Amino acid sequence: MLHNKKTGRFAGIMIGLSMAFSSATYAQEDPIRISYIDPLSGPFALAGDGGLKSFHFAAQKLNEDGGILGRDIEIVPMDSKQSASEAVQLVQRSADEGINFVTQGNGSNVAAAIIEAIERNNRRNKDNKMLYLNYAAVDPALTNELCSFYHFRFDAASDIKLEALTNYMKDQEDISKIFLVNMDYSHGHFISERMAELVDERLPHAEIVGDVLHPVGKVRDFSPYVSRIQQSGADTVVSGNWGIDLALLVRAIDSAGLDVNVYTYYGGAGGVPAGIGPRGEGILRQVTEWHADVNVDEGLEDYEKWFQEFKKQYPQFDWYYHRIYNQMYMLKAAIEEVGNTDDVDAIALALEGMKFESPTGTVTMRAKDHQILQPMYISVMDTNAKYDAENSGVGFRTVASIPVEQATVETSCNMARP
Amino acid sequence: MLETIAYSIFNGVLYGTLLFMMSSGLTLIFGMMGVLNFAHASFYMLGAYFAYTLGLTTGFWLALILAPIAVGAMGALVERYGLRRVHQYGHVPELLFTFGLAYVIEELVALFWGTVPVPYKAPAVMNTTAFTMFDLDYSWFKVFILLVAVVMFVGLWLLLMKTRAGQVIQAALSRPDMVGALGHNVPLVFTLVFAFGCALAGLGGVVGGIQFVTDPGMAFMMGPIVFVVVVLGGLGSVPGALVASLIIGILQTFFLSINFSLAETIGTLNIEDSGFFGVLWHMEATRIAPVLPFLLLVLTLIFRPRGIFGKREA
Amino acid sequence: MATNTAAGGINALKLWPWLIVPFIAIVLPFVFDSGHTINLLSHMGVAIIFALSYNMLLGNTGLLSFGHAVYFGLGAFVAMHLLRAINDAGGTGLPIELLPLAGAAAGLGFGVIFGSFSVRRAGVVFAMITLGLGELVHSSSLMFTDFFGGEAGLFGYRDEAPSLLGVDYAPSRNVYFLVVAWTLIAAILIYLLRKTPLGWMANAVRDNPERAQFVGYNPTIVRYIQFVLSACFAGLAGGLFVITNEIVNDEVVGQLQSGAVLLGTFIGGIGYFIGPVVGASLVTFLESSLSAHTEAWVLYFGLLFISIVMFAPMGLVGIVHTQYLNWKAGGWKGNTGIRLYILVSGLVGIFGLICVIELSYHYFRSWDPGAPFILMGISTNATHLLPWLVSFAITIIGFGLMLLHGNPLLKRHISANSDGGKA
Amino acid sequence: MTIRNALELKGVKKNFGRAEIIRGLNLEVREHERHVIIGPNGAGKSTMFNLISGRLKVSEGSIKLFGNNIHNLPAHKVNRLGLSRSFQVTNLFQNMTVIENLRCSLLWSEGHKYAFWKSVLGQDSVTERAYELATRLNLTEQLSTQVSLLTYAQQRSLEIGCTVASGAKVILLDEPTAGMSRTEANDVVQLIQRMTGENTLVVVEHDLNVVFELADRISVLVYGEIIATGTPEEIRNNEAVQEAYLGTEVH
Repeated sequence: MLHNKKTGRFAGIMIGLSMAFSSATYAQEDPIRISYIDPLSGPFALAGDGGLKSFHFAAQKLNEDGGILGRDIEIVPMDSKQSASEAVQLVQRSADEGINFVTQGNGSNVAAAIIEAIERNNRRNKDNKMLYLNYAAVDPALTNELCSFYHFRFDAASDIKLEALTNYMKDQEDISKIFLVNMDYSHGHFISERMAELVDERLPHAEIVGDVLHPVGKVRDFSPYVSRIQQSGADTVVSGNWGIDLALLVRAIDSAGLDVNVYTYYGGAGGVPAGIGPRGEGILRQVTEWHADVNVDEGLEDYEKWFQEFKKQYPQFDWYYHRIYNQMYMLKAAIEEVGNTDDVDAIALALEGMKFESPTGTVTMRAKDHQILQPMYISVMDTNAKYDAENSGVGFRTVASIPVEQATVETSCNMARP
Repeated sequence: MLETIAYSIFNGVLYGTLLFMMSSGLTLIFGMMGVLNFAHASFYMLGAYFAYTLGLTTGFWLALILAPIAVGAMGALVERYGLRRVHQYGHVPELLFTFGLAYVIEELVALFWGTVPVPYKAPAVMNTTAFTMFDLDYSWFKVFILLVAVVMFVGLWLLLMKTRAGQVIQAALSRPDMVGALGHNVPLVFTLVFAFGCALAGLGGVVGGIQFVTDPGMAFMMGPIVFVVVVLGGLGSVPGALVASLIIGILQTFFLSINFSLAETIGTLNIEDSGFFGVLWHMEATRIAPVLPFLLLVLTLIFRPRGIFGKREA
Repeated sequence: MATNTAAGGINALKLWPWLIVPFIAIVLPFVFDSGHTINLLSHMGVAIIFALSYNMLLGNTGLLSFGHAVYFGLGAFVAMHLLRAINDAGGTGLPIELLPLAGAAAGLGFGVIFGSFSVRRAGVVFAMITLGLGELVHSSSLMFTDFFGGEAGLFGYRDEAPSLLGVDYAPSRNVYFLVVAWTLIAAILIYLLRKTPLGWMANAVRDNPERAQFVGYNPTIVRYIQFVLSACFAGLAGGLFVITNEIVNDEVVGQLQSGAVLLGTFIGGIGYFIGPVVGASLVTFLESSLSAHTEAWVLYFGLLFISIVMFAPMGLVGIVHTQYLNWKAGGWKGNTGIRLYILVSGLVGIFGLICVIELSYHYFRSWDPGAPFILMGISTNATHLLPWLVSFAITIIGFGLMLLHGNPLLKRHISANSDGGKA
Repeated sequence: MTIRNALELKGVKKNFGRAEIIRGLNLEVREHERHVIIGPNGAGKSTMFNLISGRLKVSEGSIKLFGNNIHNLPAHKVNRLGLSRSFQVTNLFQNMTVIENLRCSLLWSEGHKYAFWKSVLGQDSVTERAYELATRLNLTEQLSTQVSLLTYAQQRSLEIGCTVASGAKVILLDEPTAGMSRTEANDVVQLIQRMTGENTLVVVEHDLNVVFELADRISVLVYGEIIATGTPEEIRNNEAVQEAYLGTEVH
């Protein structure tokens, strides 16, 4: 399957020109194809690359076990260039090629565009409906105002992450002054607003002493922000930053010698551990549905093997996206329940409300809004962790595990069903 | 407030010196050759990567010297076999050439070193705290950055003022059309100046790569800011570049360090946080800060195209 | 009378592209009927208008802009707000066919405002102002979320709006025909603008602003009007983009968009009317197809652009045109073989270079460089020496023959011929 | 005297930094006359032209064109008030053909301004005048030749043609015969006489044969000041001029 991708890729540029026009018609007994629409070039390529490798690996494992309905799974990589309009075109291309499943994760703006594009396709093109499996876009709107029957989210939405985080924080009496540093777009705006509400409601021993938004990917020197954190006397920082913006923030905090804990969404991925290295030890915390040392903490031998095999195959990356495991197996279960891949409505109905025994516990795809509910973990960067993140010499150690009930938020979704 | 000001000045100077390391090279190249080198920040990036790779075998200190030389050599090659050819077509193709070059260098860096940031770090000894000001630690590395910048500025100044090569460059900066008349091998002078400018950017990269992050995106992020510095300082003026670097560094740091918006300071005056002016009224200084350089760029070009110290217009 | 007939003949000759190209454009969707391809064609149409408007600045007036997407994008946003208002009104209001006019009006308006201080100087100052303005507008697109819809952008539905012609615009093909119509209208208008006093003086100001002053023209005003008109067409393209994409977000005003139009226009050839048409089509096509076949597409793109700048500053159309003129003037006589030889050896060199690049990407980027992969139809192993040697050899032989043997051969041949002619 | 002054310079000064290049210059050019400026190198002749044509700003004093102040106006405004000029170095639209250059030069004076709703080629009066000018310039053979491919002398005459075409009443020519052979220079002088007719002409010239053939009156510029003005005869006999200028050049 990897082989197939290479064949396509190296077919030669000259041939490639003519190939794009030949929207081939595929025979039915071909593999079940899933379009992977994420950035594979440009500044965000790293994130897209990691996700793609994880999907390839999961598909490979599933295929070794006989695939779905005896058919292989093929991941079709499509470069969204992190552009919403490009993604819309790629959805169209997937539809042309008869692909029924689209997966994407980087950027809620791209996710919203894909939902729109798929809704539109399913309305205008009833013979070739599509399903969107979202593995990482966390904007709560996607399962609230914008919720769609054809969209399923396997990652915890931003509001769920904050729910889990504050449920943990409310028992931490030493947290008294919280500073929010977030990126200046809807993701960051949401955290800044929701966190203020949650602190009011739930953390009587704490207050928010600062709240800054900074532009995405443009700040090279975070020390001014650090000075503000220092002046505010904060002991805790909460940040939804990702990638470089998080790495630079934590580095600046460390080099100023500030004694604060930084709670993040994305501390363990997207080049952050590699960018920070051991300097993040004891500072950087994350709230995720999984991290490598959960294997050790919970004695998940089988899953640890899965993890190690992945590492062996892709030494540069880690098995970070536990949700891709959930997503692929739940999709398999749904397709096998329906018995074909064409009846997308039926597959969607099968996924709705599905309960799945994941290595970390039971996860449920909530029928009302297609948001997965799963246990969460709070972890902290630690050099003693068994597994390094991104070969940086530091990994993560569980600080607390949050049961499903404490990682659940009501939804306002009222979706139209076929 | 005093704390904020003192802090802004110190950190602004620190950031400004890094900007200066990059912009001094660009201003020399522009002043002399009229080439606004879009790929200048790419050479800055190459400096960081070279230093990282060399440092693995030679150690940091040797790499500090070797990496800029390597970058300078790259610059010489680019000038000799690329720019010189395009030169005959005029300035716009030159600009476009460097524009394309920036893309290619970024891709090649991502190819050879990967898209993940490389673990390029300062020697352990420089990570220890040098001094503490208002409860914030400053490492020896930050002191080192200042030191490098000072050495660089003094070196440049001596080179331009006290050596014969400097005299030629100075003459060329004020009257580029007259260099030929001085009886110098103009193409060779161009190559050397370009290489030297790139080497300066490379030196900036050696230091900046540690202070920030060494990844293939670093050039793309730094690029436009360097232009701003060069334009604001006055094209071709090294002291101008220094002053502009410091101004931008301090101003930006100050905007980031204060908690300010018109609404908070004056009162909301029942202006809602929507609509063009409403949003502006409620806009916090921290959100404006990163846009500030571009605002300065546009305003400078409208009202004083020659910049602060420039003698001639762009 | 005789001269009149002659002139008429020339006009008919010059008219044929205007008939052939639309004909091909209308036939195309029946040949390639996949929705994606038709969408791609629609995007080409939008890109063509945008590139033509860009060339009104770069090619015609000599103004290098790094922020032309501002007008494209603002036009798109205004058109999108209008479309949403039409959607909200239950599909009543402005007919969808005229929506691009709203974009054009917006482009014009912003062109009037921003142009007033951008065009006072040409050259580097203009380039830098547009760069700064581009950054400012792009940054504010994420601050003023009411208008720009934040990073998620704005959606609208083209099929929930009245149609002047009673067409259902849900299927991509119908939209494509609308795009063709608008592209044709815009292209004709832009073409005609080149023939007016303003168009002539734009060229004059590009070549020699001082001389233009001494025949009575204020170069700033020439640039300004040209800039405003160009912004207007960019806005028109933006309005059309709304219909094809039904989504608009911050990237339409972004630097990548501005860079893409510059790349496309230049690759096609800024000195020719059809240069931007060819360039924009090619870039749009490559961007969507090349990226599906190779990881190295950005590198190929950059290399293509640099080679054009270095070796063919008049662009692809320029290469074809000079060769055509040369051929017509008899310059190919007796050396067609040598020219073919240069072309083939150059292609061999490019082929070898592609092999080297693909090998490198496999070797450096793949998780397992030793895994066999298919290179140009042959299964190879990137950790072995042989494929590298062969690829490098092909590259060196190809380019070597072209530069060290073919080119001098051609030069000798030409100079020998012209000497012979003189003697 | 009913003849009015076409051009009037009063106490014009120009400094570049501390260097004073034009030091209180007074000059009157009468309507319809051909006025030649002579003077040694570095006397400020080109600077004077640049001041009159709006290329440089005047430090002090005033310049009047038919009674209107024109100093410190931008060049295109000066042109619209009726003054045009040629340059020492050929200054044409290099990428255009001969006929295109002529058309461009005619557009403003024919009142087409910045129009973008009419075709240039459709303007018959422009076409007519352009062809007529080309005939008078002896450039009918080269109509669609790109100007960069013309000979030097052809480029110079085209430039004179373009200057005249812009409809100006006062024309400044900066060394129209510089770098030409004797026969070429003679041709140009005839061309100038033929082309300029009723116009007021101000010429900077080095070649004294040309000067005396062309001039109605001559002014002598030395070190930023006019030291004498008069008919060729008067200038020839002026002692101060002989001392300061002619004497040193014509041995």
